Amino acid sequence: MSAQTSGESAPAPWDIMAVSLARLLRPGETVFHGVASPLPMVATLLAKRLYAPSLTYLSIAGGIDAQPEHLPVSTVDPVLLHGTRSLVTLADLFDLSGRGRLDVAFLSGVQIDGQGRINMSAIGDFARPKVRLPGGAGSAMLMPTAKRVILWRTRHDPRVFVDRLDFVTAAGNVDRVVSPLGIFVRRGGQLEVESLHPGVAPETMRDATGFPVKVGPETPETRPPTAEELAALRDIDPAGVVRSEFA
Amino acid sequence: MSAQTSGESAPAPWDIMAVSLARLLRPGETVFHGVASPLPMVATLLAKRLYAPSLTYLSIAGGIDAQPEHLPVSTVDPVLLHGTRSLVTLADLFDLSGRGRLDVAFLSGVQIDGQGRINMSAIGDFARPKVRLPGGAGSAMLMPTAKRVILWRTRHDPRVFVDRLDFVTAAGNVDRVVSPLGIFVRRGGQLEVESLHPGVAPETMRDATGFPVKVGPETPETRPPTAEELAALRDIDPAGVVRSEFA
Amino acid sequence: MIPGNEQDAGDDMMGGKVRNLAEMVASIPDGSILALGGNTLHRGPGAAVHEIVRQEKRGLELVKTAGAYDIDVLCAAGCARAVSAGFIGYETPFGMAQAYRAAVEQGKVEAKEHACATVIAGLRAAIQGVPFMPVAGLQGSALPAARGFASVPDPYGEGEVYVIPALMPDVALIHVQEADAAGNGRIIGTRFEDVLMAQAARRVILTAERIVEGETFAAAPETVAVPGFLVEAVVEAPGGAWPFSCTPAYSYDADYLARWVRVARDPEAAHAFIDAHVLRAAGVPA
Amino acid sequence: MIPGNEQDAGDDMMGGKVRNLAEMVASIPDGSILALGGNTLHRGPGAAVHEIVRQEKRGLELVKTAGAYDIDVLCAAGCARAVSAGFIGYETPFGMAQAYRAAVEQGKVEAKEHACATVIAGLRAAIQGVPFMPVAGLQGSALPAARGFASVPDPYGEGEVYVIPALMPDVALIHVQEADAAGNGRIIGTRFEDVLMAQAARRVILTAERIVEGETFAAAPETVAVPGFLVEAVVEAPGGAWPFSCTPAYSYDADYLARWVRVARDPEAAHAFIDAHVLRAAGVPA
Repeated sequence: MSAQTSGESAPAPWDIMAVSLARLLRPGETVFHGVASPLPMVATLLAKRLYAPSLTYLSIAGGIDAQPEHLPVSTVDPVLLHGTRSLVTLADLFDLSGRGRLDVAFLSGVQIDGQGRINMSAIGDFARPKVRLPGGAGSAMLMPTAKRVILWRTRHDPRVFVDRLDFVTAAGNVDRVVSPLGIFVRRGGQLEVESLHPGVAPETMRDATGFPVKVGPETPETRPPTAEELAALRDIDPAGVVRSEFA
Repeated sequence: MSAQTSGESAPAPWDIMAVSLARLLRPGETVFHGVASPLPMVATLLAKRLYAPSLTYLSIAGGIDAQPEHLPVSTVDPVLLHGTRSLVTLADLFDLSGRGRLDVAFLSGVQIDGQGRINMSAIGDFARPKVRLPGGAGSAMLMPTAKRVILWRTRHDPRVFVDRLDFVTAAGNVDRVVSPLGIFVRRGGQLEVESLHPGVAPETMRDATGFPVKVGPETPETRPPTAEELAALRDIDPAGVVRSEFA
Repeated sequence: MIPGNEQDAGDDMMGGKVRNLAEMVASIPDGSILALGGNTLHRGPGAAVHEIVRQEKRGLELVKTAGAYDIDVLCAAGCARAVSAGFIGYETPFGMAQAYRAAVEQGKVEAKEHACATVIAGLRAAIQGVPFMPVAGLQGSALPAARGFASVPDPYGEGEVYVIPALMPDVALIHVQEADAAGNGRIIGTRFEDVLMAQAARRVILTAERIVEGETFAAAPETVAVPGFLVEAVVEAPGGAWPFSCTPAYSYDADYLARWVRVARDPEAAHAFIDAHVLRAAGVPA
Repeated sequence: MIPGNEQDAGDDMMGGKVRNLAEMVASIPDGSILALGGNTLHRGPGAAVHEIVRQEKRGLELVKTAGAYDIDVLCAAGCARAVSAGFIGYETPFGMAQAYRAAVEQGKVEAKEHACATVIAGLRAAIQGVPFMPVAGLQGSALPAARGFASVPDPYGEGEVYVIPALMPDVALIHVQEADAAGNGRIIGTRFEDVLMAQAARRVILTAERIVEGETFAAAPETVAVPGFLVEAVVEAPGGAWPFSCTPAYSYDADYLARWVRVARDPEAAHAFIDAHVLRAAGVPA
């Protein structure tokens, strides 16, 4: 199942995901995203605009608090250097995390299990896989060292949210997981449904999730994006780069 | 005993030392000197001018093949960046040596023993020294990793060239030692007198050296600086910066 | 001349490192470990990669933190035996690296998966001349067991830390915006892992958008990322990152990459594509 | 506002890090581990060092690869308990660091001698968040035994390699030519170990010849050695390297250093000198 597309007035899944990710960022934090991360890019710029202007926006593109004139589809694009006053390399960013000074890393997983661990390596056997996946990029190093890891994934079905990973590429300090259906929080080492996005039924979440989840009428609803948030989002990402993740 | 100063026509000890050091450098080599190293600085520039234009001149000042407009007394001086096309840090230079790509490191010792090991740390006990010395700078790392280490010292007496070091600050790939009296070469792990500078008697060398040396009438004489070498030396170091080491 | 010193004509002192691409790629033996500069869609050594395809190199091990078309086309053309990298994939609009994926799934190429940080750690060990480099993290990951990464006890404390073996490329291929004839390479914008690769590799070959007078670098030596004395050869290659981006001159070729990704999983279609766009093409399209 | 997010006035986003020197030095507790930027006679944080003397800090451990007057005067003034460095001495014309030497010989200061490369290794371990860093060399040296540097077996081969424990300064004091109010620091010329210190230290305090508009850095970000987000405070301190050099503005003060070296070994004369030139001086002489 892909993102649900309900009535005209319901927020689009990319909007609710971008806003939900942005709201997780706090003033003063150092925040990092890597390759292929349009939603974290937009969410970080949105948070910096609305909630946390003092956060430090770091990316694999090498900029620090860059102010891109237009948003790239590739989140390594040199357009993410615009306005930067110094350059960092990926090595610098891993070092920052290694020494405990990276507050937030955005990561994703082809498979995500109930502990918030991810598989980005292989479906089937690692050495002779049925499907060779791209690899975990920085995640095996970042997940245990960043203070908070926020996972996002634009598809929510039992093949993504699995009970058992084919391979554990990375595990660690996952704080939240944001999907088109809702938000998980990790408590006691397990993912729990924190909220369901507007219009998502508890059973939709339960059926789409391969690991057991507690969800019911009592589960809170994700607060819908406000007009202010949506306006800022349109201003930051007028071309709708975030939608590229839903192709 | 300090450097001998014989008749007017004899080369000055700084000249013969600078020329002797320069002659040890070969085309294509990567050559490094650190702090407080006027003689190696001048020798490297002289070698690059006369014998080995293709050598790469590296220094703690961070320049690469710098062409200083005037020579500094401090060999970390930013004047040694003049004309450099890129910058290196000390860390880069240690790394270069660590991976076996530094051909020559110039180092010195407050004490030097018959194996070419050096003490730059302490006279007396290391923990509670009679004399606390400056410390070995990069030598403990560079001496075992640089392909060839050339030691120089402007004083040659039994307190410098000792039979037993108070402390072994560094040991390793010493190739030559140049002093005001002559040149040692290291063979089979021991320093041997390779040549005596013009006007230095074998017994002068023997008496000034705290470890046993084989030296006699058969010992070759260091070839005196040529007119061309002296002219180049004057041109490179018109103010006689090398003399500061003989103060 | 001093006895024992060979004649030094000084030809190479400030120049003489400019070579042509075919000659330099010809000097890379089959089976070499190649580090490729740039990251994903950006400032990869496109021209050098295509020349490797044309010269039908075999058995290469490719090293990169995050690769895309470079790794993919070298797998499709049968040049690679192994890939040491943290991530191989196009970014969002282009999806997975299909030729790489197929080659690994069919057992033709070994996926030596790293965390990007462990590629960096391996390069750092090579740079520093030490057998291994400790790296933070990796706890809970199955990668150390799958890849044979050891951990060692901290002699100063209680814990253990993972250590990554030195990773020394035989050759680093790096595309820069400007270089001089002495091999100094200026990178505009992010340097990615290129400086590490240039320090770690036994040999460094630069391709450059343009060869410039080295004097211009003396005014801003901070902008020179790769010092010439580490570089064996410089190749003038305008457009030499294509189909990767090279800021500020050009972006990646989205149209070309989209067409490649569509055919990359089918060997016949991929070979026809390579034949048309790489083998029968001299270099960058007009 | 989102519940759980505190109000963020954004005051410090692009500025607000400019402080005065007395306030920042006052924030450094006795007993701290201090990394001092620069090297020997060059770009040391002279103004900050003098303020430390004026505030009579005690029990500091000083970290540097190669230090000179900074270490010497802090030893003379009784501020230091230990010095972790590879070399402490003036260069040729000024000779040995007499106050440092006397303090060590009298057991007042511990000489934690390093190879310069092991200071770097210790900083690198701190930067990377690992407990130790392997280092090439040291074979045959008595330093590992004297200093307790361990060696560990290579899990991938036969040999052993020395490893240096992480060295994390509490504060790095770094003098730069230009900084902006957000803490970005531009260094002209050689960076020495300053970038490593800025990354390794828990807190970074910059002194700067001048505070400039950060916009000017956006045009040449390669020249900014210390990114602002690592920096806690910036102090405007024209002439703030004195008596060290600060290229291109001024060289080291050879006359001052020569006068200091003459009195440094004699505690009474040294104190009189410090009284005249540091305690009763506001900063840089006109």
